[in-house]
Amino acid sequence: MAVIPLLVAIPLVAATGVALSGKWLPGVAADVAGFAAAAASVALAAVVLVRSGGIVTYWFGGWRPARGGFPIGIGWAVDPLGAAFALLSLGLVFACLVYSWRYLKSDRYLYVVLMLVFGAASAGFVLSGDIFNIFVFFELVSVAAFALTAYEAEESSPLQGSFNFAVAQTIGAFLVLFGIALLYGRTGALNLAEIGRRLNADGRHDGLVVTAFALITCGFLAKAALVPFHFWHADAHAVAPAPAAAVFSAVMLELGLFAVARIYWTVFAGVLGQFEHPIRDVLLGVGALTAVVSALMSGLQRHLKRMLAYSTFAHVGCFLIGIALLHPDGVAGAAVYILSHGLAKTALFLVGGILLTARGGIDELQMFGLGRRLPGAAVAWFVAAIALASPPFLGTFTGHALIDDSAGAAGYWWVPIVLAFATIGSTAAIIRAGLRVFFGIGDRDDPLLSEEPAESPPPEEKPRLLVMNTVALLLAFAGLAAGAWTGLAAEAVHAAHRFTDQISYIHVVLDHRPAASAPPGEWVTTTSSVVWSVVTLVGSILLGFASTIRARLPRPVTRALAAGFTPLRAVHSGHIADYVAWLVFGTGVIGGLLAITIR
Amino acid sequence: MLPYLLAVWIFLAGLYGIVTSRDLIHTTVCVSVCQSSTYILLLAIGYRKHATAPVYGDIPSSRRVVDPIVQALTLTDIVVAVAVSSLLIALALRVYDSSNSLDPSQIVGQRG
Amino acid sequence: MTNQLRLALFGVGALCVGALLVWGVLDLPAFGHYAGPYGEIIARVVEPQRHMANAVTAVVFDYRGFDTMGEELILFSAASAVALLLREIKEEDTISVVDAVRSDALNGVGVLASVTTFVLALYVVAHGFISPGGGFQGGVVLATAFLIVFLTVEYHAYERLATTRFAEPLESFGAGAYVAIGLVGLGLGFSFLENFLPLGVTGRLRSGGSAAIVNWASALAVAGAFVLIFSEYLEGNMAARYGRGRRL
Amino acid sequence: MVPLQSVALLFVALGALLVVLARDVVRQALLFSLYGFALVVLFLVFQAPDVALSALVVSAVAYPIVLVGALARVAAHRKRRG
Repeated sequence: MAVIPLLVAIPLVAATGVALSGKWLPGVAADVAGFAAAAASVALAAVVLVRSGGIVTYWFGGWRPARGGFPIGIGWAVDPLGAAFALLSLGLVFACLVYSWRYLKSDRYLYVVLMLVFGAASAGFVLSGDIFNIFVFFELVSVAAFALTAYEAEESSPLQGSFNFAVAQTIGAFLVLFGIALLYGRTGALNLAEIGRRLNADGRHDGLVVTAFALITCGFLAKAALVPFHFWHADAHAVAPAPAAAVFSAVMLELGLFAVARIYWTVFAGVLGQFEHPIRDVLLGVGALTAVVSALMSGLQRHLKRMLAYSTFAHVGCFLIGIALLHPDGVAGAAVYILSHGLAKTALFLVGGILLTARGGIDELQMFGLGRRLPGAAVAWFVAAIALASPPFLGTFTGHALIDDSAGAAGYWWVPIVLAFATIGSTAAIIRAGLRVFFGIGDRDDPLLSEEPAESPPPEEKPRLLVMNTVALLLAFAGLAAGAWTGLAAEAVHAAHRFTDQISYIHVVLDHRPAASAPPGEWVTTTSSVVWSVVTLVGSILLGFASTIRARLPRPVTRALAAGFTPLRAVHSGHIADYVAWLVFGTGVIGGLLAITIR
Repeated sequence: MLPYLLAVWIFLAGLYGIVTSRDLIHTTVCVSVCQSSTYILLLAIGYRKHATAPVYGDIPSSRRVVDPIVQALTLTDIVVAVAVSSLLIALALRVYDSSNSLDPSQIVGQRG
Repeated sequence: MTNQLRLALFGVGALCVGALLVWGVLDLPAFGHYAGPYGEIIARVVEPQRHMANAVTAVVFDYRGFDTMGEELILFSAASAVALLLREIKEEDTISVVDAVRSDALNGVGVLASVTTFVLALYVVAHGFISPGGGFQGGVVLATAFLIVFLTVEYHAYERLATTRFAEPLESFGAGAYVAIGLVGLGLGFSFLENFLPLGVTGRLRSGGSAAIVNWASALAVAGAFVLIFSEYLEGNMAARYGRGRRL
Repeated sequence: MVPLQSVALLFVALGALLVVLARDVVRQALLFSLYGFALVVLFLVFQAPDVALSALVVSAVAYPIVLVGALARVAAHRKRRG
């Protein structure tokens, strides 16, 4: 398919074109060019998704290897899950560009440039079938993200947040690159399929393979905000402009998980296949820890974007649980979960941006009741919150149900509990903040919320609230509706079978054989998943209401709670050296566990 | 084996520098040191004894050369490193700009 | 976290990471005995297939030219971001800058050195497919040519030559041209970034096919990006030293 | 391993240590430049002239300008504030 490279080429050409002419053209021209390019790439991504039924390869520079030959160029292998992810990220970039029509003022054409680069790079990242190409595209995503976090930042804390983010992400990239170098030393190849084939033929699962796996996994988990790699992501989300934070939450973190899954199933699944159990246990542990810690942390934030960031991390932990089950159903669950979460979470961040623009604040307690006259924003906020609460047959329900069922089949009875805890904790925080801000319900003070430095609103001439509200509302309802689309789950299961079939992937990419037919996806709702979804929905709403009046708890109780949370708060110090120490520590622990269990 | 171990050594030394750093510009330089370990690792992997550089000037193309791929990867890596470093230092300068300090422990940052 | 606690945390982690890394690298082929196929194949086919004498540049701009496109865009994004971050200084802040030394001899040497560097840069770019060099190395040297004007001639001359007004379009053009060349190939019925020009004779300057144009595009992108980065740092510096600026 | 390689390795190993241990940022920038040149030599003995040329232009031009520019800026600001 000749249109595949256009997915990245069009936004990139548009980005450089806008940068080239941005100084002279009026700001509207940059916006229009941005919309047009983003819309074109969204349309192309949709075409690619529809036509990527099996796996479609594309060889850059015309270096298509002969059947069974060595790939000497860079190849992409487009499968339905990758294409769907590209569509999601380009679509959200488009939505955010529409939303930010006149949202930011200074040098705004550069904002359009960076968003386009971000979208193109994330699309390239998920479609690529070459491990070094994946690395390059992730660096491109990261550099665009570093620049976006510092956009219009004035106070010191935002700038420090973006500095911490950039340093930590860069070190994560070194881990990945180290792993790539090791794999290259063993196999002498960079194409994922070729590396996988050579590792399978070699059969050794020695220190090199385990270390490469550990480094690549930890490097990408560090980019996906898993505990203890989440600190700098919280800072980055809090300081970035709302639309940028939205795409970080909805796309960028998930890219890290996508890479873990993609590389595991194309490179390591064969050679490390006999160690599925220990790998599953380690990754499930990381996911569960992240889900629980982040859900707790989201209950302690008063800065709305920071609270939403922790809510995202809680869900990211759940996505990792889905992937870590190392079963197509779990992967499918994570995929549909990522879709509905991405839409809903983007809507929430965009509402945060609306509050900042229209009411000049982003602090839950300072904004108490100030959102009363913003009905559109309020509806978008609560609809998105409900979508994240996994209500029956709506929102993140299908994702939850698929992961729960898959975990149940594998004997992990505790997974539904962790998912419910993460969902209730993080959604309750969103509902609590919404009740306070939009309805003035609850108390004006809260003993458990942390101190936050204030953020100044972006310089704004005429807020385009109508456009902003419309985008947020559409995304929120789309997030809710994604769960109601019953055919989606079956499609996702089908696609996930293809995604996790290493042998078929290698045959398609290297031997130009058609993809082996994956079993038709099917999925039936079980009673237990409906029960769990009622639990999470009711629990989220009740806890959300209850948290607005935490100040009325007896003083000894609040004091004890606050004291209990002090160490958890203290580790989130905002100090880059601490973050890097945690990064090294986490890598050491996860890598050590993998090394000990895989022998 | 020594060059590989050198890469590990430099990687850890760079990390140590970052963790003990008291100045954001110092931190950035340590990040660059850390990154240089990946150049060394890549080039050391592709090195072959009694081989020459993969540039065929006047020499017949049948002779033994070192791996050109790792060199191309290292080139990309170096460009990425320079780009990221200048961005990091610009960020550090802006932090200084707004808080009059480059010491991360003196800057009141994000907490909790 | 206290310093001791942080160091302890790091120490434990670094011990594990270090052990892991050592465990991994010890299983690499012994130093000097690498036998992987990728580089070997490229070294064998590069001359017949691409008519290029430098296998590394052939990989950078042809076989793996798509990676290099991503790399140019990384540089482009980073340079734009540096400009965005450091562009807080208002124009008037640099008007009051006066050169400490004014000497015709120095100016003359400066112009000479600058022109020499400029020629050297073009040489490094052009010979990328024959000898070590190419778009990136030449591009940085090209940016240096402007820098020499600054160091030896006059700040305002440098500013006229190389302000961001001129550097930013240059880097955007270079990075955009890289992608556009890929699109041209696509439009002509080839793959993205596939060669669509005659390859020429190995060892001649005109060898390399469309990868040679890509090479020049990346030289422009790199030169533009570095002039932009350098001037943002230097302008800010001048303003901080001599200007009446309100901020750094 | 040829002697030249061992010497270059030794210099790089020591250089990296000195750079990260240097507490004064100006001294560190100087050491970092020297470290860059040690790397250039190492790349040359690894038969990587293209990489060596890149590392040369980067450590001789790009890093010094950016680093010195940044340090001078901070120093000028500190001086002005007294």
